[in-house]
Amino acid sequence: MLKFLRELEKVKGFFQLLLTNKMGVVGLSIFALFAIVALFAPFLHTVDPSKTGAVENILLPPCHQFWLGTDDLARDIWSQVIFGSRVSLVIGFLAAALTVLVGTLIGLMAGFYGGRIEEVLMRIVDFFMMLPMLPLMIVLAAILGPSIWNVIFVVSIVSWPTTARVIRSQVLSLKERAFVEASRCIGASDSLLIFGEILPNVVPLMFAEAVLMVTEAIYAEAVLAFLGLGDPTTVSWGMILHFAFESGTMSRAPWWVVPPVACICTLILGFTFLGTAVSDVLKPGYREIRGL
Amino acid sequence: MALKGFASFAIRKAIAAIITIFAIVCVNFLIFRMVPGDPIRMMFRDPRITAEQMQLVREKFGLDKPLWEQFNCYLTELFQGNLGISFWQKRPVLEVIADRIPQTLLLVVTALAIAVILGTILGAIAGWKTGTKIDSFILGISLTLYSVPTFCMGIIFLLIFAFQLAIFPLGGISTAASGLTGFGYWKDVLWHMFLPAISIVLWYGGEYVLLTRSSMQDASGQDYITTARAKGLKESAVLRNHALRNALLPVVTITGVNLAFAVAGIIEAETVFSWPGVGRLVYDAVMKRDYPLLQGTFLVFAVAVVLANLVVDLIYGYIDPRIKVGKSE
Amino acid sequence: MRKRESLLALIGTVVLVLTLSIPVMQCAPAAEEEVTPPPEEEVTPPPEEEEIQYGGRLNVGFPAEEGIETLICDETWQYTEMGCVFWPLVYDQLWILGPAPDYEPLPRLATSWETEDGKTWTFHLREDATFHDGVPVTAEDVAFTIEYLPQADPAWAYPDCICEPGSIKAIDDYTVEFTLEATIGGPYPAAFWMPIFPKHIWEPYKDDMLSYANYPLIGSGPFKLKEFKPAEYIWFEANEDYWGGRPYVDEVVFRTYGSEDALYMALKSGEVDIIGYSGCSALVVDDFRETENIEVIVSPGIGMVWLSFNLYKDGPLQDLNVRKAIMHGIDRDRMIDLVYLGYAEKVDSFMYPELADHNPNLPQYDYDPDLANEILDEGGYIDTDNDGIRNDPDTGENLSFELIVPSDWTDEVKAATLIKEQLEDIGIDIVMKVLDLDTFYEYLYVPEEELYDIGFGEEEPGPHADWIWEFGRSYEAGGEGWNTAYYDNPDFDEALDKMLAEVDTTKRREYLYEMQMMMAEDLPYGFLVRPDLINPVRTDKFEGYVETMGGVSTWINPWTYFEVHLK
Amino acid sequence: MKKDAVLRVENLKKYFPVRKSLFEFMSSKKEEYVRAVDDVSFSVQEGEVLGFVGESGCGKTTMGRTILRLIEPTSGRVYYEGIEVTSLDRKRVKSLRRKMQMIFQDPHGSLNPRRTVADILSQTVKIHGLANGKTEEDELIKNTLEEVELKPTEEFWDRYPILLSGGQRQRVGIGRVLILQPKLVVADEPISMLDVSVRIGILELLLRLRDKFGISFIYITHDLSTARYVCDRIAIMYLGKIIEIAPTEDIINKPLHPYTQALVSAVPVPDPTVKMHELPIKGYVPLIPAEVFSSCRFYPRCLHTRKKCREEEPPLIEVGHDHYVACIKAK
Repeated sequence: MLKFLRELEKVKGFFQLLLTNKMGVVGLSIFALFAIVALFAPFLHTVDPSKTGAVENILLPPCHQFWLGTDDLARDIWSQVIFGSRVSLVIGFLAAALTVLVGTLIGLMAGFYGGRIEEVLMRIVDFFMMLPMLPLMIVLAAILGPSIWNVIFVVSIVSWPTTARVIRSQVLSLKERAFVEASRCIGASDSLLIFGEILPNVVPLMFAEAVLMVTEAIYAEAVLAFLGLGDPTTVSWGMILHFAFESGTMSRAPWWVVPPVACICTLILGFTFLGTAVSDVLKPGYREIRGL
Repeated sequence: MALKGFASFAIRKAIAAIITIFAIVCVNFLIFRMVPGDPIRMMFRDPRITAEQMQLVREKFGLDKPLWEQFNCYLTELFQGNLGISFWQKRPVLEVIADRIPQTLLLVVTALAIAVILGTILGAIAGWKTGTKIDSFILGISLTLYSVPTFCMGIIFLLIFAFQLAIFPLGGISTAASGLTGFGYWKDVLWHMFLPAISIVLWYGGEYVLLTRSSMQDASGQDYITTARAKGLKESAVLRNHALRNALLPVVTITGVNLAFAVAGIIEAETVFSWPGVGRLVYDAVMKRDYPLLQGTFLVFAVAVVLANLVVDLIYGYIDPRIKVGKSE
Repeated sequence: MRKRESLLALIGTVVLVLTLSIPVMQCAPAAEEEVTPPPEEEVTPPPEEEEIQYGGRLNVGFPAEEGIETLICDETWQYTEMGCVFWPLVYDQLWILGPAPDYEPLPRLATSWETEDGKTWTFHLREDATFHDGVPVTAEDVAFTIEYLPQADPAWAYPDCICEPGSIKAIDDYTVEFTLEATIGGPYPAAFWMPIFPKHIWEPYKDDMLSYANYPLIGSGPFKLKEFKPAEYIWFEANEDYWGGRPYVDEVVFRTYGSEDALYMALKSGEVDIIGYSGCSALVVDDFRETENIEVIVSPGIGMVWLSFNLYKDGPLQDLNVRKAIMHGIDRDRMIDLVYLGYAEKVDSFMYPELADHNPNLPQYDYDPDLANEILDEGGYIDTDNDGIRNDPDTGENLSFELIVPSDWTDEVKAATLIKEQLEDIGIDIVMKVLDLDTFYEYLYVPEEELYDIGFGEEEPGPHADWIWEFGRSYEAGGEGWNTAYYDNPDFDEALDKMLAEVDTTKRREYLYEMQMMMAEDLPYGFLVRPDLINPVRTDKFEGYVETMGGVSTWINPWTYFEVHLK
Repeated sequence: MKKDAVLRVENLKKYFPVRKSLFEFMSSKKEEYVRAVDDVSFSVQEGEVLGFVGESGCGKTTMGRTILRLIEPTSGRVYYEGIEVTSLDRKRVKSLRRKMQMIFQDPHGSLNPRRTVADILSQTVKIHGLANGKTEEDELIKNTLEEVELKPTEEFWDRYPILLSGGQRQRVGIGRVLILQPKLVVADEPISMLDVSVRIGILELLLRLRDKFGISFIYITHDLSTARYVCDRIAIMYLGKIIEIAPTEDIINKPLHPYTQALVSAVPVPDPTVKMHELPIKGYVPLIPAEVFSSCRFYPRCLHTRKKCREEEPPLIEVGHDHYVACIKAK
């Protein structure tokens, strides 16, 4: 663990390590691809994805003008998919950030203070972990109404306990480490101990958790949108699928269905690979096995 | 001493479960009081419902009382097994849910059983041969499958096998009004179950592969495996008698929990294949904003998860004495 | 046009029935003969009886969300597609709407009826009708149903069904009399669209009819329930003992499909013969046209689509000119082309254009963005902050409106997208809010809660369209409920009351013209389109599908099920 | 007593409750404790090095932490230059930290792996506001690094602990303490985890700091031989109690308690046939020492037991100049 932490000193070092892992390479490339696509969406032969087109362009199969064909309002599916990647990535990252933030905070508090605070916090965590995820998300999304912010909120509400639990157990072992006591002995306050001493040491773990949460969030957005709980005015992959499923032309217009499905799966796969790679790299002795 | 230890452990776990269930009940009650809008108005889509009629219904459902009293009432009813009346179906929620449970169990249990068997075998092979080509192949495949949302998988299957090739039915649990009975009927059900089951199997199978693989890796590094190998046992015997046996423990745990979670997790599959189970019921309840039903299904799911966890904990505690000594940190 | 003539024919029939109250249609034992429209009608006349072959199973597909889960007699019998098609097969009504184009009232359980003043009604029942359990249908059953069904659920409480308490009397076994709270004039008798329940089964549940599971389903209609699997299918078989003779098909199966795609695939493969209600999306018409053994029947729609402007809410929408500008800013031709692929027509009133009661002189709000801009400029709605959206001269706020539409109405969601796009061009911002159906109605039905600015409206007035005018009755005149625009015009209320009570057809029409004009001028509702019903039907096994407005199978058209038969 | 003591400890006790299961809780058994530190009293003079020697588990580390209020004592008092430490509130404890410090056993663990050497030292400076401005802070750190012989300082300045050797890390640990200019330092086995080759260097450093800055040390160890090397006085601890305390030479040359005698006899001598760390005593350190509360703690392992040893706990009594023993045999 220590040896690995040594490597993590610099993010660069970590990424170098990640790049020695095949899955890490694949995951990172997939992510980079989508990130570039999302960033440069307006330059990628796209039109306003919500703009309806001419009547004669309804449900066109892929052609020169419409690379992935059109939907039932003659909207360009290529553009929708490109812009949809923004929604998925934004939801993925914001939800992961929020989740990890809340989870880490709770985990830090519970792990560091112990005693009654821990007892209460961990009971809450246990309670949340007992709740069935998808139904809870569905119920909350139904109650809160459709918007991507609600999706982010819902995903975070449902996922933070896992992070809290992981972080807590890490904190439990960290706080027993001598440097924490040494720092306390010097006279460091609790907040300095938590945020100055312990937090930097759970950052890699947070990173690993965040990667996992991104997949969860992308998945959740897609499912909720597909089930009709997304925001129909936001172009997201799940929403494209939802419209395709509702239109009754899925079987006639596979070009409407396949691209969003492919994108959802690829992006989730990318993050799953990345997550597996990160946790592989996190394993103590990884470098030794690899002979690095 | 051993029994006493286990009994104490069991009681502690049971009390924790009861507290959790109670908390779920409370949250469940409160969440549905946060619902925007007037539930009574939602109950009747007709706009001509008068204020008096609404008041009557409100009284009937106890919605005119203060929150605390409503909660009290809710608890009392709950103890009597009454989860309220579905807005949409106008009959007891419990009855509505109970009608759907057998179909869901049929699908889930079948799919999960296949997933466990396939996943464990492949995972064991991958874990045993860590680092080889077979391992990379199995791992790659299962990670990929694990990344494909069930509903995406379902849609693709539906498109290919039901719509394009027309070799599987378009959805549902059986051929409508077939009049089939006995063996013929079950054959028909199996035929309908194939696609939804496969899309669940592929997803959960991936999870089991990953799980078995990693616990297999842990197990194969343990001393007893080395010892067994050193004793000159055949690889296959070591695998079967020692490594696999120990690697299966987490599989058992996760299966118990999955069984409960899967009931919820197959919402996607049931929706895509219009399988008339609890998952589809949740979807319908959402679409129809049938809050009592939604509340009921949610409670049933949550309690199922808690109970499954409890059972798994107890079995685990009984099998593995370390858990008892270790207690809850 | 043909419409006029057929309307005259209809009026003629009604007048005949009302004034003479001669049991004209009671003599023949085979009802099919009686209800057969005159031969000059477009509907294919069924061949002579000896040619018609009995047997076969008609499979009917519905989308899953329109299927019924229970047989309880609640609003699902009216508001779901399967619900409103299934019960007229199992239950007889006193009278039913005849097929197109006359939609005349045809005797069913009642052989004749009479009223002096439009309030007190007497119905004479036929004596040979029995319920599926063999018990004869009597006046007691009718009285029981009329008394208790409207109480059970507001969905059943139409003005022509609400009686004065204690006025319902079974005079003898086959005569029933009741007094309505409201006067019913016009060509149609009271107690429309009401199943007659067997009293001997329902009596214990009379105070809460929604609490009865209604299984086994016992009615007196031409079909009997054979098997019901919630969320899967309803299986009917022909009632051999039906007073009018059994229907031609042996069985009818209503089954549900999880997606539109699945439904269309089922039709293509022959798994179902017709789609139960709303037909298919215009997107797949060509596909079906090319498919062997499938005929695509395009009928004028029964549903009307409009915008409800919330006039309760303070703001620029209260300005008639803004509403006019909005209507001029919407390109309905493009909407019809893009959303409905041409399968729709423009409408300007609650009244179907082909009916004689439709006022042909209503002001038209055609697409004219220049005019719209001009109106808004004149009204002082200028874009003062240069964000592309006009501002309210009084408050300085953006001219931005929330448009609510239910997610279930896929075509209207598309139309809303288009409206948003088009109104942008005249500097009006539309915020689309897509809601689930129940929340949508919950918002729409209480304009005074100000939960929307503009709401989509879609109703099926049907040929017997008196109830639709309640959408304009002011709150002060007791119009709470349907009046989703919060329209408030005492003249309209007066005309409406007069129209309802008027027996004379010409006078009624005058009032109706007046009401339509008022609405068109005041614009509480902005009428948009009437989408066609596209019915692909399989022709390999059956023939004799009956077409009316709204297609081959709707709540006003059980005729297909009565008439369809093997080839 | 002679000079004013820098530190005075009176009847210090630290008991840890034993966790009970639900069943035991319901059967309302009496609370049980592990008596980690049980009624310890002593004092430390200015510039003195007082050694605490005992087997692991005897409570010496707990005692060290309790004195510094890293652990709250169960009862008893600790005075630092006459100020009662045990009743100070948190704020005052912080100011006390400038005067009383600790050096930790594990040089690998006691430095945060995510901080550089300068960062670690500057943290101390910042917490206590020892410097005005960056330059003064850097100056202070530079001096301190030189003081602990991490030279040239630039070479160590930006290094992470992972890139330092064990000895260098321990020097950083000492520097972190030294920068505060403390009066009393508890050194908790500061060399036990270091390579033998660098141990003496650290000990020399400690002694040099004592001489230069007049710092008093409490030197905690399980190894009597290093204690002998640095300590002025040595206290022998057994199961939470001091059983013998005397100037170093007295302990080594004329140990009175049977346990001390055993320890002394185990000090390595240049004879390869004598095994190290093998105490010539029987038995083991009891896990939960409840059974020995009313008797001499060493009783179960003692080779010279008498009946009385079982019946009462012998008090710590002075038997020679500054030489205290808790054994009835020593009278």
